[in-house]
Amino acid sequence: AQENGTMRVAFGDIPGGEMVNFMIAVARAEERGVKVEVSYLQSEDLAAQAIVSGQADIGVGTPYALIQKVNAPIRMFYQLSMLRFYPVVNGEKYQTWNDLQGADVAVHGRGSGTEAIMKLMAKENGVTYNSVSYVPGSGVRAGALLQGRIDVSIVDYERSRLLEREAPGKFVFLPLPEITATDEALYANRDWLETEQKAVSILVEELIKTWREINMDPSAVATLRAKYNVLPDIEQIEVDELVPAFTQGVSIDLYPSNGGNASSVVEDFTFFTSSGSLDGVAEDLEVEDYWYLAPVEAAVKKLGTM
Amino acid sequence: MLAATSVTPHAKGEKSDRLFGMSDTLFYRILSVLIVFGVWEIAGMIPISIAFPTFSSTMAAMFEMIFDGRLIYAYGETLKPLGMGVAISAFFGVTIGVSMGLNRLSQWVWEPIFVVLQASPVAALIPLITYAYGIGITAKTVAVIMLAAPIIVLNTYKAVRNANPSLIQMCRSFQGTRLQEIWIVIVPNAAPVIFAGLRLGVAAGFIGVILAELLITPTGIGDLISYHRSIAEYDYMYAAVFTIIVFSAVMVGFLETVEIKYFRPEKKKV
Amino acid sequence: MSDVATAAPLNPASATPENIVEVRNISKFYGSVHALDKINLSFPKGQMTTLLGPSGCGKTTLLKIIAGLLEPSDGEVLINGKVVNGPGPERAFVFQDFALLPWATVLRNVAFGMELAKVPKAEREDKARHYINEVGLSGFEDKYPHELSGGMRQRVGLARAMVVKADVLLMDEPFSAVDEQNRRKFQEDLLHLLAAENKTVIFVTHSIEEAVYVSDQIVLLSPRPGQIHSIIRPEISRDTSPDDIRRDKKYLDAVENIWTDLRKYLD
Amino acid sequence: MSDVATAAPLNPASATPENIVEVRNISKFYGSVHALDKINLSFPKGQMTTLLGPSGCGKTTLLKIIAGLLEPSDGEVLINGKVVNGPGPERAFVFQDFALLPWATVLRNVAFGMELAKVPKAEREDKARHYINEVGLSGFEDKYPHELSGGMRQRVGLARAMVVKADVLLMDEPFSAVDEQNRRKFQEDLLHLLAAENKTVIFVTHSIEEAVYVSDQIVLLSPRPGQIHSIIRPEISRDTSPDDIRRDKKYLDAVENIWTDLRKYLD
Amino acid sequence: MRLFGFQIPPVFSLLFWIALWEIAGQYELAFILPPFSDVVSELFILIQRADFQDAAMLTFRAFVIGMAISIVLGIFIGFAMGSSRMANSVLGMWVNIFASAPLSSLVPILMLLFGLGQTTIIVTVVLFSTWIIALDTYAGVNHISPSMSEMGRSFGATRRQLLTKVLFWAALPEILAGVRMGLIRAVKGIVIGQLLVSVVALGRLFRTFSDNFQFEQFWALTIILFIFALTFSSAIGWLENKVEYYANTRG
Ligand SMILES: Nc1ncnc2c1ncn2[C@@H]1O[C@H](COP(=O)(O)OP(=O)(O)OP(=O)(O)O)[C@@H](O)[C@H]1O
Ligand SMILES: Nc1ncnc2c1ncn2[C@@H]1O[C@H](COP(=O)(O)OP(=O)(O)OP(=O)(O)O)[C@@H](O)[C@H]1O
Ligand SMILES: [Mg+2]
Ligand SMILES: [Mg+2]
Repeated sequence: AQENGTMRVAFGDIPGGEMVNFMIAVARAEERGVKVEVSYLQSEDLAAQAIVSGQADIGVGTPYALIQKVNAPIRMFYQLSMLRFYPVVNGEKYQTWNDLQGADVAVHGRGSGTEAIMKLMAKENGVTYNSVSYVPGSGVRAGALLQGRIDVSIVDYERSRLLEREAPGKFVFLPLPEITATDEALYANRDWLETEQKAVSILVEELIKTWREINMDPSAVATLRAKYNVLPDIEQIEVDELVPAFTQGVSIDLYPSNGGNASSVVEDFTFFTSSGSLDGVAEDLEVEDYWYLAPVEAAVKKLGTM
Repeated sequence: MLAATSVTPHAKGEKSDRLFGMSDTLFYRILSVLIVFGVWEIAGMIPISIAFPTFSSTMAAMFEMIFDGRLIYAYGETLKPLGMGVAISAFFGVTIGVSMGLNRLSQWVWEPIFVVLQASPVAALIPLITYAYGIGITAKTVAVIMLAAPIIVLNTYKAVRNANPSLIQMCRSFQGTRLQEIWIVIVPNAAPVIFAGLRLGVAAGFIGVILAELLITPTGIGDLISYHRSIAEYDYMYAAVFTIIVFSAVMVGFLETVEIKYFRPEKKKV
Repeated sequence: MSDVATAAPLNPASATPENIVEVRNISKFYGSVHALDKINLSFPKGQMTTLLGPSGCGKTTLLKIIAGLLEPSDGEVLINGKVVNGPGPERAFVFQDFALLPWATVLRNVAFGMELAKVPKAEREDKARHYINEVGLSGFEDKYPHELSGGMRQRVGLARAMVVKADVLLMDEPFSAVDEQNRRKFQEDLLHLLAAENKTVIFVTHSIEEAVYVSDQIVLLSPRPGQIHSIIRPEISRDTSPDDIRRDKKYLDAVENIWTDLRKYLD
Repeated sequence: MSDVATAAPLNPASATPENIVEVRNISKFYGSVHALDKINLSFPKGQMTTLLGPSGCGKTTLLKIIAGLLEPSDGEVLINGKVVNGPGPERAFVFQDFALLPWATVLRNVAFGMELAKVPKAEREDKARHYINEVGLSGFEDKYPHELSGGMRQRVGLARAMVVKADVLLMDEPFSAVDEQNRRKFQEDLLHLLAAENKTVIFVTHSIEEAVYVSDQIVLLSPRPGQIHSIIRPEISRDTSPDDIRRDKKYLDAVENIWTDLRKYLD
Repeated sequence: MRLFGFQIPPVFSLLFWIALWEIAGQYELAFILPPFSDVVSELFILIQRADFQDAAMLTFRAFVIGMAISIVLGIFIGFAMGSSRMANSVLGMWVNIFASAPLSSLVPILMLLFGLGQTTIIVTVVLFSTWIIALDTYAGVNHISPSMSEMGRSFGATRRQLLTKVLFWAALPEILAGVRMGLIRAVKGIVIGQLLVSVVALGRLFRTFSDNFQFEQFWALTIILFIFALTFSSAIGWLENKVEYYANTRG
């Protein structure tokens, strides 16, 4: 294949089943001549640091706060997944949001959507937590909940079902208002996005195609993984869970089909300002200060909106 | 019956010169510090990376954090598990170490396990601690103990084992009891090495607590590091890391002073 | 050579009252190393006996067995006619490497035996001061061992042994870490000091001159396994000046005889 | 006491051919410590000179200045009438602590000076074997220093110094780490060995007997800052047996005189 | 330790601990402690995994390079400190600070300066091990009796000969002790670095195993690291003993 540029992707988490869809798109982009190097760092903020310092090109996450604070010209450019999370507490200790005064809370990562949700709900219910700890991975948090190591956390849909299955009645899921916001997006240096236009547009196109394929038929994730030999080393337990997990994800619209647009960004502004992750009023924030939508707009134009 | 004159100790080394009103070694030390900080400042100004702040902004951030109380609060948080862990390791470590030095059975049971723990990267086990001790202060204390205890035990053991045999025989020749032998001769004789072990233990425990704060739950100084990293305030992050290095150097020096003050009066005059 | 009695231990079995220390049939093995072989010896009360012999012949071993610091493999040690096992208040040891507590002042070091015996502080320091003065170290009470020269340190070791009023002083090469000139001075001082105290002294040395100069009785040991080669009583009059002693024919004869005996063991 | 010449350096200025080493007006300061003060000395060719004095008087310092291992603060050293700075092949040093390479065999240690001078291996080992034999160590060529006794180690040190054929041997208390009996033997052997080689020897010791026994000329130094107190030539005939020398009146007188001089400096 | 008149070597106490572990595992006394036998069988599976082998090779290569650099650098600094008062007071200050400082806190910064590749691991190794090698080398040089170098000089040794034929060998026992400690520290440093930053797969494996409650694999990985550290340090310990044998006559 011809040379279409290089990109270095830094994840803030260890490779696992939930990355399979992304890695399929990467594999397809590689077929089209984009060289991709992936590294997995210990935490999201380390990955962000790697992007800021130029050690990697593309990061995964929602670095709104980071972009607002630092003058580094970081921009998000692709919406990977929506914020669909379920706050859960140990029923023996807590029942409602109001009980959480002084509780110890575990969320995914610093500045993550999970933290934003828990902060927002604390604000709305007038409670303050004793501490917030960062335990990456819904699976890990669910495990810790089952082990009784933590009492308050927030997990994804798949794990919320798991908790009900493993310990029926033990956990209470707290109510949440309707939230439409990005959970994870791809971001990169703006200059880099402009110079590596070709590679970026190939990646974005393949992402959209893959996402759509999976949304049509979640079991495709298994066949595609086999076809492209994606993440061959992940543990067998995760492989077994792959199709059920994606089926559940698709059922709650976890994977946007169009990769984000101006109006989804405005929804993000509303949510992240009210949670306190972003300073200021949502109306005053400019889309182009946070997102670089050109590649995704071009791709959607080419592939058609869904 | 003897006209006694005091003995002059052999003064070693070349004569020392003076530069700008201070001893030349002090002058060159300060110069080397200035060079290091200067290089840091310049590297930050180029900058070699957006995530690499200058020395001056790091210092500004540090003083800001000192004066608004954040650093002091953070150290308060960090020192809790560290202090507890070191105290526990010191107490049990010295006890086990002394018993290993005095008793063959105790030595047989403990020595290999502590040698293994000392030579291996126990830090790898820190993520497991959460499963056994949760995410609170207990887990962090355990992390400190895991890293600090082996070195304290082994140093104490070696110190007791190598206690000067002629001092022990001297004590026995004056019909000292076994207890007197241990407390008046063996332990003070071993004190410098035991203290060296404690110093190393504190340094290792410090690593333990910071790892725990970065890996288990961010509190104290580890929280300052990861928080400021997450919002890309790298000067604050560097300031936090910088204080760790300074703090540990100060602490080790402090322990040395305590040791000399209370356990080895003869060194005071040197 | 009338004064050199060859071999045959003195009063091998009878525990006559004048022999304060008796060693009966002592043997010692270190694992498979045979250090001492059936040693029988008597040490007359109030006299100075020297153990002399080539390196490694078991002098230190014998002395420590008498001190009760080592267990003999066979045989027994009698003090005042009674069998003893282990150290006792009748014996005090002066160590080759001084064995001073580096973290204690001269005063505390000298009083250390009494500290172990729980003698009240004021009393033991009083006594210690007396002997510190006797060995010529007054003014150094508050110094630490590392501030003293080798000779001065050994004086501290000597004072510490004297102050507990033991009848028997055991000294293992007490001067070997002291330089020659101080050693010579120390020998003279030691004789002077002991003259007033009526102590029994058992002394290990490598120096033939030293042995002949200070001893009433010299025990020559043969190489490993240590056995008694001969016992020599120089019978030098100690009333004359040190220099006259060193010119005394008996002194010179004894030195020459011992040297003739010992030089064949050298490597 | 006819043989004791008091003070006044021998031939202070003239570099007569028979004085192989001359020391002129040497002073040495260690920082503010004044170790040596205006030393003038001559060392006659083929003779043995001993430096004697209380501890710390600067004997080692003086010897190392002659060896070129230390810079004097003032003054100069002449070898065969020429001023030297630094070590040279005419001088070889024997060290108090032997300074053997613990990782090298006796053979390599003895040949070490030639190894540094890049003498071919076969040649230097040949020469080394000769001197190993001379000092009585044949059979020990392949042993390591730690397998030898102190006396044997110093013989290795001596052989290493002899093998480089230097005219002047400098020895700093070569016997102080050797036990008394071996030391006595070694002294006798040394005299015997040197008799055949016509070496000039400068020797530091603390032992008055040793100094008188081995030396043609004894330089007594006074305490710090080291100055020449007196120079003594015992003039003992060395043709008689060692034991006769030790009974010689000249020998005994010299020892007594020196002791009278030195004991006032002791602590 | 003797029992019924038999000498029981110290390593056997490890077997005793392992037996305790096996029992605790079999009776499921602690869920983080699976039976030792399961861990061992998992160990053999683990070492055949491709991702483990890749990570191990990468880490090992970086480790060897890093150690080589820090040995050279440490010995150089140690000799500099031992031969000049000025170097001693200036370098000594830095070496002492770095030798006792909690350097793990610097690891995230290293990643920033040296990237996400092998370089960072090499730098980590160098950073963790150089100082102790320097300190021990310095102690070794200081320990050499001055008469050793005077001996060399009196035989007309050049500076170079003095260093290569005398001083280096005389300080070798301490240098080796320093290398052994540096090595242990470097292994610890790599593991800590991996845990904090996880640039290569080793740290990733640790995370995966502990996140998925795969404690058999977790312990197997830990034991592999332990064995690695112990093997290396005892290999150097053996060398050290050989050298001690020549050197044990020194005062
Ligand atoms: N703890 C020990 N274990 C094994 N062998 C020993 C021990 N102590 C001494 N020996 C051996 O026993 C013999 C006698 O030793 P000892 O120390 O009594 O000799 P010594 O006459 O005092 O020698 P020196 O004159 O060198 O002091 C020596 O050969 C020595 O090697
Ligand atoms: N490197 C040094 N720095 C400072 N002072 C020194 C140094 N070397 C020696 N001195 C001092 O210089 C004086 C002479 O020392 P030197 O070693 O020459 O004496 P010495 O006569 O050989 O003593 P000894 O009989 O104890 O061997 C001593 O007072 C000593 O303290
Ligand atoms: Mg002995
Ligand atoms: Mg000297």
